[in-house]
Amino acid sequence: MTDEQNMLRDSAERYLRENYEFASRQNAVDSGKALDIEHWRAFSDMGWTAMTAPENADGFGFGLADIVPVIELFGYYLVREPLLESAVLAGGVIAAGSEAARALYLPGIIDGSIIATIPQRDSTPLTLQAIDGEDRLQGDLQFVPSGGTASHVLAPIQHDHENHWAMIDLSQQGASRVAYKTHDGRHGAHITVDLLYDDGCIVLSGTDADAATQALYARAMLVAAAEGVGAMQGALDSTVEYTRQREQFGQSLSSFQALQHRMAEMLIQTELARSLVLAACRAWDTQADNASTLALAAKAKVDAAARSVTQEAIQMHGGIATTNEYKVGHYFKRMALLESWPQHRDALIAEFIQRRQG
Amino acid sequence: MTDEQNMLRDSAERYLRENYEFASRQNAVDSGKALDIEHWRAFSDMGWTAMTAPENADGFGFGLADIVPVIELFGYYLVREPLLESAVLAGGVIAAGSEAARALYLPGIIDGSIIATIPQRDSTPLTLQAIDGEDRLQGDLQFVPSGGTASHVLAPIQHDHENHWAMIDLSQQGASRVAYKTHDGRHGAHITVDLLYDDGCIVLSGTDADAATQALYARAMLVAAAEGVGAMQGALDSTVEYTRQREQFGQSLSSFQALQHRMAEMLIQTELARSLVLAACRAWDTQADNASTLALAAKAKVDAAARSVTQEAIQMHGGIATTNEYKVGHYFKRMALLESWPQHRDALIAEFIQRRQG
Amino acid sequence: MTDYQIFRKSVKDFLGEALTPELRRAGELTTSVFSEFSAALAWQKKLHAQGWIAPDWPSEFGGPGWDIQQRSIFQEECKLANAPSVVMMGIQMLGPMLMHYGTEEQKQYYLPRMLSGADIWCQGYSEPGAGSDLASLKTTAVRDGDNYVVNGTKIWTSMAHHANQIFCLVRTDKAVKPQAGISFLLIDLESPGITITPIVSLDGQVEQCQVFFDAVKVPCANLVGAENDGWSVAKSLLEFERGGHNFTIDVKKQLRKIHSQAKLTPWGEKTRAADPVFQHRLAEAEIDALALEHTELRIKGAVEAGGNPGALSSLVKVVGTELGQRLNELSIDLVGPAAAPQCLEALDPNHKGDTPVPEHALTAMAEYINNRAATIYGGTAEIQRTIIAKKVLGL
Amino acid sequence: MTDYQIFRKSVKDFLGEALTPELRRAGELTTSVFSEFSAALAWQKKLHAQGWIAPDWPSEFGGPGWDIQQRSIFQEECKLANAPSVVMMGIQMLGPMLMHYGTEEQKQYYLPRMLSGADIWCQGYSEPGAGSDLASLKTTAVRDGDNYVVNGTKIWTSMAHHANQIFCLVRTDKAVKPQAGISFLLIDLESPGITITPIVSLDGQVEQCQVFFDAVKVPCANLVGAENDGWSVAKSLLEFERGGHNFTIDVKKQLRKIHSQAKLTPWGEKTRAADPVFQHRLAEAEIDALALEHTELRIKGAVEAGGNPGALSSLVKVVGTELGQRLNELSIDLVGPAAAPQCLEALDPNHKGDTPVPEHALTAMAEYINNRAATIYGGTAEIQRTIIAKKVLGL
Repeated sequence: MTDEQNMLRDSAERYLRENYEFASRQNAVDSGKALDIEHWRAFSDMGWTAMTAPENADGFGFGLADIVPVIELFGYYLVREPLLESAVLAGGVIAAGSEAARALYLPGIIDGSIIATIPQRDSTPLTLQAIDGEDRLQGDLQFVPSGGTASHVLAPIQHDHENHWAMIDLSQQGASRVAYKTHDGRHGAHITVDLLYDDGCIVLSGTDADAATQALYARAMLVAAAEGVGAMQGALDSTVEYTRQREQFGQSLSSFQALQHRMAEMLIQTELARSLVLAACRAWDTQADNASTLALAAKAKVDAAARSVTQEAIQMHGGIATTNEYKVGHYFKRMALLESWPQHRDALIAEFIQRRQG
Repeated sequence: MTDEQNMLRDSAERYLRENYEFASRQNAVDSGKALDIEHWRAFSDMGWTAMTAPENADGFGFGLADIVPVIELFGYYLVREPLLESAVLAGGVIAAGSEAARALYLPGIIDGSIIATIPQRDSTPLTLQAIDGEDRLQGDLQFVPSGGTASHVLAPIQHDHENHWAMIDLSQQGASRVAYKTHDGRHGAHITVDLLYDDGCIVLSGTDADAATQALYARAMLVAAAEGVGAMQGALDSTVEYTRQREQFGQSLSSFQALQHRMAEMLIQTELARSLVLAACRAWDTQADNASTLALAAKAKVDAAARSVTQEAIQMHGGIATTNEYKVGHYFKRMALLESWPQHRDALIAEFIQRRQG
Repeated sequence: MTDYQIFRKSVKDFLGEALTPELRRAGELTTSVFSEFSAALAWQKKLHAQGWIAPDWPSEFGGPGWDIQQRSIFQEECKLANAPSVVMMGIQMLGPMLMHYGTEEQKQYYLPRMLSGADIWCQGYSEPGAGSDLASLKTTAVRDGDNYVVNGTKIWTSMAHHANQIFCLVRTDKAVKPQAGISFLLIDLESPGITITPIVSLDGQVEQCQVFFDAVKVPCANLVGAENDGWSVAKSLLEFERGGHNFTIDVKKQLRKIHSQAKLTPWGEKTRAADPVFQHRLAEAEIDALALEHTELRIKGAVEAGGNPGALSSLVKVVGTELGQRLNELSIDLVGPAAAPQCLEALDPNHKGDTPVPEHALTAMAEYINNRAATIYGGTAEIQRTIIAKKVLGL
Repeated sequence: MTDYQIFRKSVKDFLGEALTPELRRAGELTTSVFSEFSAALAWQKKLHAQGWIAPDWPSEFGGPGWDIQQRSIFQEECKLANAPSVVMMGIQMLGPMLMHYGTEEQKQYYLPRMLSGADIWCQGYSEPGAGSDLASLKTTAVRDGDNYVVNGTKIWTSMAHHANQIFCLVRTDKAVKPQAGISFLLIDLESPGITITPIVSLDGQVEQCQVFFDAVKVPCANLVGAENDGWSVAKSLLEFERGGHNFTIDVKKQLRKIHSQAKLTPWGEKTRAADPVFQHRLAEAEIDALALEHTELRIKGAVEAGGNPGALSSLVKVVGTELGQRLNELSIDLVGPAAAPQCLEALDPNHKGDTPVPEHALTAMAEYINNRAATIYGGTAEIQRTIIAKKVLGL
């Protein structure tokens, strides 16, 4: 790792350790606010919103592999602000967009004034239609993660057999949402769009949009997978620590061999996932031939591993882990949601099968 | 259980314990003979060949559920003579056959002079064709279990869109076989038939044959499943006994909690399988509506459970279990073969899915 | 019709009439062992009026006099009709134990109140730091004239926030070895010195509490069994708890939901019911469900013949709960991203208004989360496997 | 072409020429770690002539001077070209240890003979009753002038029936604590007093033996390291054994076979390659294979950077062997009833004539059976998980 990457990682680790301990995270959740604005400001102050932005746009220009350690920390500390969605995912599409779109949106992404999210991969694109002589942009985006938190949604549009990506400002008239809390302490939303079309929102179009779609969801898989590795590590660390302290029948739980072997298996699964995620991020950064296949594989591996690792963590903690005030169950809930992001885990494997055959 | 059933079970248990200990079974295997004729005589002397034969043909008329304990013993003692194939499976079809066929074959089955086997469920039936003015019965039966041991094979025939079952004497001219040893210490064969047709061999035809086919393979599943339960019990008992004696790092292996929990899981799987097999046999005997579905379920459960139970047994024994002179690995080998009998385990589940939907 | 068919019809008829839409809705929205409390109590009163509230009790104490098969039919029909779950710690756990160990006064006072719902009981066994290891419990009861004075705390007391009574294991002698100095006490939750703190579960709902005892006076007449003999009382109860549940009924209900939901869930151009991968996974679970069902029937048969289920109860507990969790996974596999919203208010049967998410998705995820506890309470899966290893395999 | 591509081509070219059809056939029929012995020896001589028999050795001792990437390419190409496996206990295990602990005389005498195949080595660690627990071994060596006199027995000595040398752990001091009194000896198997009894494995083949020592004289010059210091010598070797294997290559070969076989296996009206259930199961294994591959690369990277794989070797051993076994299951899932025949003779590359069963079925079942040992030898999966728990998790 370069010095810059190390610095980034260390600053993230320090900030989150000191300011994002679980109890304060839960206070923020319980407050009912979608976002802790102080955290959000700190994130952009520390430059996290600029991690993957191009250097010519005042970003660090990091690849995904460079920021895997930071993403893992987001999983480990159960960060609920949609920084990765906004800066890495939506930001990545904008960075590949038109000059105008870059100028319009990248500074906001980087300074944190824009909080962008993206919809599920299989969302129905918005449509553009002439209605009563007006060009209207219309449609629904269902189950948008952090849709209740975001200021903008990066939305797909289909028009005349051509695809586009557009940034929809959710505060404008004609954009509405039904927000709801999600099990991972975030705020999702169904977003409904019915507004007068202004092409200023278009980020990119045509074959560029198609390429961006591919890249966006491959990157979404990789980001979610890296976050999952961090969550698994958190679940494992918590289990090791808890079973060390906790005594039963006069012995520490961690001295029971059956639990030792199961914790070893948790470690094995976490490390396997970590290796694959890192390799898949490198492959993506270097545009390797098998980059898309590896992204699918990495996400699928994390889905499977995280289910078992976080379930095992709860089981080995016992009763305490079934309470909302204890951290470890929240890894389980977060991973239960990430499983379906950006698409269904079983569909992911079906696509892996097709790709590695074709 | 009735007194008669208890007697049968007890006599089987005593005979096998005293005469079928593993070392002598292996001597018989190593001798290269397909069958230990002394055992075979004893089996019929003790009436085992008549267990399920109808009472009006000098049989005991037991249902499958009645003889489950005996079948389990066959699995437990790794009996390699095809008694169940001959007496219960082929015998069952003959008992449902024509008067003539019953008179011709049942006494031989019961007195042991006939050793019958049956082919895989998906075997291509023999055909009947006029060749040079002669009616010739022709075809191949591939991978017939105990085909190298049997004197007869009960074979399906298809002719003029009608199905038949026939007893083919393997010693007659025109019936030939390529026999081979199988991993479970038995002798299988590919059987080739090309002989002048004589309708004396026909056991039953038409709708009777179709019903017999259904019954034959449902019963084959149930018999194999019950044998599997016995094999799992054998693998579990061996593991418990071995880990009790064997010391490592100054403790008996059985005192390690990780192994205790895995042995508990072996027991759980064995008992689940046992309950389902017994229930499925009862359902079959009473012609319950769901009898066929339960037979599929019972076999599928045993396939899955036996794979893991016998693998775990080897793993917990360690090196000794990977030698041919030690018993426990032979349960694993037997179950590896029973998995595909009378049809592929995955096909079984596919059929279960259809049936329980239909 | 056989007698049992006639019986089943009478149960169905009763349910068809007694289960109001509101009660059914409470049943549909039940995502854990417990239904919304007011619905559960309302349903208890209806069952009590019918004489069916305590199927397992002998007639002399107010049971309906059903045989084991009838009880099973009743349970199954209630479940499939989406009747709410009644809070059963009193009737299912304490009741049979009082019949056996209780004084005449205890029986006469408590049993009828249990049936009518006048008393709602919770169970005070676990303590912080002593989950499955009851011998290490620390709550003390010290004799003071005609009273015990109780100090300490109990945790994981389900429904304590709705209950008015608690049965507790307390330490009455510290000098003897851990299991010997424990006694069994009945305590009125309205006694001075008791504080009840609800615990929010992982799914965001409250079912459990921590109960604190600060110099709580309990009449000595509330001792059940002999002083210092609470361990054997509790043990009999634990066995009852393990053997008492019919997991097959839960599992069947889950399977029924999954099948019907699979048919409604789009998958490519078809539905999930036409996806061979999902169907294979589901079929494997169904086959295990059949194995569980026939194992429960085998045990029931043995019990009817006068046997003791013994460690086979542990087997059923492990298999029943772990299979339940596998089915939870199949359920969320059907739901996908729609499982994300929490929307607690929508799980309240009294809630009016829209929710932004299909109800089956809401309940599937809540159940998936809540049901992680199933392999922990009532003796963890690890404890059960240890019991099997020790008692059945003799290790 | 990059340098590595050029290197790969040179390996391919060599294999294309040196691997006769007979040798390839021996590779194809290999169903365990070991190939038929005469083929293995013939192949060793060819590799030796080429200077490629000891890829991991430093050039000064006769290694080819390859970097880690080249060694991996060589291994992979040999495997995929179905080259026979060379008996590697000498070159892979004993050799590096002699370089480190051996005397000048030992190095000069033994190392070249190891390379040429003049000596075939086997490993004498395990004893009956002491598999993974080396500290409890009982074979003794007692000083008698310039010799040790060795008594006892070793078991699971792979290839002892073909070997002429054995390296052994023996007890030289019974008075100290178990691990302290062990020494490391090189013993000529042709010494008087040695008996070698082959052990038939579960698959019917012989790979392992029990070796009995009855007052066997071994020159003191054959001691490696200091007397009573054999434990540290052995430990370094054990680590080498665990870290030394590249499981990804095996796994890739298995996957390649499964894919090609699936296309040839009828399933309903199509082939198994079109069965979504099988494909899903296979894909899950492939994804784990990718995770294993990149974990091995991660470790290799750390080792290249001067690090010690440490307990990560245990991780790779567990995952590599258990995944191998899962792939064995997928293989037999393809074969079905055709897996029943044993036909040992058909697995001998020198066998002529028909066999009643397709070859892939024969090898699939033999491998499935043989490979159960993979999670037992070289430290059981249980030992590896314990190592991970202790050394990585600090439990």
